[in-house]
Amino acid sequence: MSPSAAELRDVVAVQQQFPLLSGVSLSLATGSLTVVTGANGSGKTSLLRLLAGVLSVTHGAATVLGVDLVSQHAEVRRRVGWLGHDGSFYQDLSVRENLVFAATALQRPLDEIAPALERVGLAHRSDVRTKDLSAGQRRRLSLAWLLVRRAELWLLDEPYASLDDEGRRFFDELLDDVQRGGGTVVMSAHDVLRSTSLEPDIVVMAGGRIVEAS
Amino acid sequence: MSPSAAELRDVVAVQQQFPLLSGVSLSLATGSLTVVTGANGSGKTSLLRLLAGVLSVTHGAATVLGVDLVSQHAEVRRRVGWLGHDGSFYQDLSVRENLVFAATALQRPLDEIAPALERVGLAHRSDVRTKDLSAGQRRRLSLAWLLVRRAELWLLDEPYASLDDEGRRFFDELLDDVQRGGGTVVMSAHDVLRSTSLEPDIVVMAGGRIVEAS
Amino acid sequence: MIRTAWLVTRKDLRIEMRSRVLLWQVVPFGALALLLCGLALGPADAGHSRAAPGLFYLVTLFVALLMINRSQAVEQTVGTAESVATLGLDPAGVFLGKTMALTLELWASATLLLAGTVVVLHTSLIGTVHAVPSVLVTLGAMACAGTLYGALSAGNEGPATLLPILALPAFAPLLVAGERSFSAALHGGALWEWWVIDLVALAGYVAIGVLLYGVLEE
Amino acid sequence: MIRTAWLVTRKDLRIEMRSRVLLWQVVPFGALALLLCGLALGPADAGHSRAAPGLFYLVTLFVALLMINRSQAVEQTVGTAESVATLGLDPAGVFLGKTMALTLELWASATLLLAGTVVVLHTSLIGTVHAVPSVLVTLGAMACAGTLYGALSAGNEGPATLLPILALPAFAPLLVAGERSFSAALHGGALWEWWVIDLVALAGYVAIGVLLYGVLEE
Amino acid sequence: MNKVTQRLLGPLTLLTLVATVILGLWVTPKATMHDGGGDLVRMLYVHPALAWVALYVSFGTTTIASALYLWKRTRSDTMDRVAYCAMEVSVLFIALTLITGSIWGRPTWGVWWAWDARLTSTAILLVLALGYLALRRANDDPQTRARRSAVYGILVALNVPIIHFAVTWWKSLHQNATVLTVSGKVSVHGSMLWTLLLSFIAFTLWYFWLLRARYRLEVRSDQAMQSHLAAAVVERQREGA
Ligand code: HEM
Ligand SMILES: Nc1ncnc2c1ncn2[C@@H]1O[C@H](COP(=O)(O)OP(=O)(O)OP(=O)(O)O)[C@@H](O)[C@H]1O
Ligand SMILES: Nc1ncnc2c1ncn2[C@@H]1O[C@H](COP(=O)(O)OP(=O)(O)OP(=O)(O)O)[C@@H](O)[C@H]1O
Ligand SMILES: [Mg+2]
Ligand SMILES: [Mg+2]
Repeated sequence: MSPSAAELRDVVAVQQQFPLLSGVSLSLATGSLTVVTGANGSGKTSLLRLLAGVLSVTHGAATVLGVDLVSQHAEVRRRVGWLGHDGSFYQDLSVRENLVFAATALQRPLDEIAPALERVGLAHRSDVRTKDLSAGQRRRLSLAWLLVRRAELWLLDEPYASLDDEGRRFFDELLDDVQRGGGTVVMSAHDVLRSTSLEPDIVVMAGGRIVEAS
Repeated sequence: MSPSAAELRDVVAVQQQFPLLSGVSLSLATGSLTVVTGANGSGKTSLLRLLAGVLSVTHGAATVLGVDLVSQHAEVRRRVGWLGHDGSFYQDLSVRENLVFAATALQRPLDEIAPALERVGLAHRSDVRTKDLSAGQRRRLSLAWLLVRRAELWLLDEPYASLDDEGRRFFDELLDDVQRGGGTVVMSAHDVLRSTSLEPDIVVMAGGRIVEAS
Repeated sequence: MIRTAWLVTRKDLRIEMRSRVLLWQVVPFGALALLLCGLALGPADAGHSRAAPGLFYLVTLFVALLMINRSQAVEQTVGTAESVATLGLDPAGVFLGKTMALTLELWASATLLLAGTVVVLHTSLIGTVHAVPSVLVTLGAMACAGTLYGALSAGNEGPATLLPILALPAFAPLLVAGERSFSAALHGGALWEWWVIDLVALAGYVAIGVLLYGVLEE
Repeated sequence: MIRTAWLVTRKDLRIEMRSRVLLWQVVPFGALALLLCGLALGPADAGHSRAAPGLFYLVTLFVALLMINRSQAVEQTVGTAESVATLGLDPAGVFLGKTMALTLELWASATLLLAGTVVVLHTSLIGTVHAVPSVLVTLGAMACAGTLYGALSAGNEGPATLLPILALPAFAPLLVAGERSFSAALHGGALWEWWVIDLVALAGYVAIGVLLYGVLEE
Repeated sequence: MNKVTQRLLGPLTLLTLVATVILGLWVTPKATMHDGGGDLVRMLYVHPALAWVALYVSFGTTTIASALYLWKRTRSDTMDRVAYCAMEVSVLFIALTLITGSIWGRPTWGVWWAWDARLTSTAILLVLALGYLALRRANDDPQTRARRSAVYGILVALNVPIIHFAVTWWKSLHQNATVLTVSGKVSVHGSMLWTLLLSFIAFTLWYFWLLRARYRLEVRSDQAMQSHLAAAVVERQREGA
């Protein structure tokens, strides 16, 4: 078996005295594709935030990409790619400015930005401020960023939401690419995957825990 | 034919010198169900905002519920129900406080709030601040509000997004109810409707215009 | 109208209560401002109490700007603006309600600051008490003006940008009158004349707000 | 570290440029503050220039609080915090970058305000010019402290709430030292001693920030 | 305004301005009423007239046009444009008032600026006027912009008397009504009085001339905007294809 991309044992994560996660144990193989589903409010977003090192572990043990999540979130954060529910980066900067900022921060080549924008269909909006984009376009900006970024572990929160058919098709392609490149993906979704060529592991959450895993 | 719920003729709506809508003509019968689809950024949200009287008409003629949209948005706003992409009402107030505020504003009976929260499955979160809700729960709050509100014209922007299966089923029920009560509904969506009992009119947008209507 | 006003006032006060800006922001800020002023003027007492009214209104002005900003900001969060707009609230009521909430918040902070001036700047207690009615009216007028200018500046760039340049020149005469009548209460002089200016301004702003606030909400 | 710092500085300045808060907020606010103070102190000139340093720093304090608030607020919008966190920026660089941007903004507003005091409060031009180095250092130290405390107070309630109560006690000594050395520049006295305090504070804050900012970002 | 008067506006303005300059510089005597005055007294033919236009004529235009815009029956783009153009011209005149006043004040009072009632109120008015322009720039939806600036135009009008009283009750350095005293007795030299009157007429005419020119420019830029918009609409429609 490939080395583990993430390993959680009885993780509890509390925020404002409310346990967002109430004891999650999970093991993800490198190169795997995991889809997290579950009812609204069951803790999918919280789990992804935890894996990204943005929500801190209150109890339990957690390792992501071989790094201890409890003591070294900074290291973890640097190595994961994140696509959230809401827009990303700075609302007041334009699409391109945001990507340039992010790419410079991670020392990614800037000349990958233009092709990425082209691929996600945002080339004609590259000078519009992020806050003026439509919901789906904001999503697409995040996808463009993921293209430029090439993370080891991808955490995607409801990536299909607000995307139109073409966008979803494009996302499926992207997923295929990532899988072939050996990247690990964890995504939350309410629908089953569209792409038929991929065989995801399904994890079902309820009440802040995993109730079913295949 | 029933009197028209909305009548747009060559409507152009400009914001920050960008034409969000570039000439929309549309006629909606009272009691109809219309689904607006189209690529990301094609103007679906903008059309709904226009119908709600929140985006102003730059050129063209528009009547909603028999009221002139150009000169009397205030009147229109009072009579439509709105469910937006993002959360609704005040982030710092709790679920119940928000509903009480809205219901009092429109002089709706307060004792409908508890059953509505029960129906959308938010009863156990009624004292949580709106900003702490999960994405789907925020959606459900809007649905609860629509239940309490009972508007003449409902404008729903991607109502299915972020809802889990149960939520979607519930939404379909709601739609059925509204239709039977003679309410008019305009909603945007990227998927086709789930409910098979309803027969929506489909409107396809592209480039800020309607390119196909059935 | 009154019903809406009351509803809006309660809502704004409740939101304010949650964030407790008043307590954490106004009190320490006022304290530091008083301290700085004490320093700038040196240890003599006479100067202190002469500068007190100006200083009091300077700090109040800052607090007022913050509060007006917040009062508009809660309406401008993503999603909030649209959903509240479709409630069709009576604009005159919204104006009165927001003004009322702002007034109450300003009064609360003024009470604290006045106490501070008495303790730290040695203004006479009796004089300060005499100044109270004029302070209340001045702050009421500021709240009215603030709500109006806040609504004017709401929108694309957020209120933070436009509000000061719109509101400050309008606040200036109110503050001048307030400062003069506070001074008069402390050191003698024409107390009423100045007071009347603020009263007239208050009436004027209320009238304009009730009549025209609806025009602003598009 | 330097690379990150530079990146963050440019980003912050660009966002600030877009919203032009500096121009619309600082200029009118400074003008009104000067006006109020001019009033509070009456038409005598002597008093004016004596109060000028305190007033200058009081207004600067307002402006600084507003800017620190904004500087943190842009990081806290929904979605922004997570996506930026996963860039794994070097915390020391972020600290330096945000501080640098704040410092530049404060310097810009200080220039305007100093010009205002010379014109309006009749402080001596030469004295004011002598005070410039000390003003620059003091504002640099304030920016450092502000960035640190801004990050401390970021979180659930937004920086607006907690910031002042955290930052003000730290600002107080800086402001006192700044005010004293400005006074000394204007009216003679121990110019260097106070100046050195601010220099030491600046060095201390930079060191703490570079070492500990990472701890703050969870 | 009919065509003929419109045509005459330009020449008349020039004529009266030139006459004012000639009378003011060569015909009228040097200082008689101001101690340190000398030739400085010639400011009398510039500064008061500028101030009059700035405070009453142009602000008044904006306020009336704003009120007419807000009243549903007279609402029109023209009113909005007039209000805007008048305010822009106001800024010019207020600035000129401040500048000429300061130039006059330096030798007369020994300072460029003092905390005086009228000076302060003039400065506040300038900021109010700038606020109006800032408000216009911040809103780009024409209807919202028109509505908001009309409301602001009314608020400005409310502020003028408040400022006036707030500052007149306050001790003042500035020249009080010197030209016409309460008793109606004319207190300046004959030729000076006529020149002064002429200057008022000249600057008022100049104001209307500027307003008209600015209005025309605005109409033209609105047209440019419309065609720009039409192009943008076509562009947007093409996105769908
Ligand atoms: C920055 C400095 C000054 C400003 C802002 C200023 C402003 C004004 C204003 C606003 C008015 C019109 C008042 C009205 O019609 O109600 C005015 C009138 C006048 N000003 Fe000034 N002024 C300044 C300096 C001076 C100086 C230095 C002098 C001469 C010593 C002067 C002499 C006059 C005179 C004679 C009038 C006509 C007064 C009348 O007819 O009532 N001004 N000024
Ligand atoms: N302060 C709080 N008090 C009570 N409950 C809270 C608090 N903060 C968060 N919660 C709850 O924690 C849960 C967070 O869930 P999370 O956002 O991870 O759900 P999710 O699985 O992503 O749901 P969705 O499908 O709706 O996006 C929600 O049920 C929310 O109501
Ligand atoms: N200032 C601007 N400059 C250029 N384009 C703009 C500007 N503001 C908005 N837009 C564009 O206007 C369109 C708005 O579309 P709208 O939000 O109505 O789309 P939508 O159909 O709801 O899309 P989605 O499916 O993504 O929600 C977007 O294409 C957006 O990029
Ligand atoms: Mg979620
Ligand atoms: Mg949309």
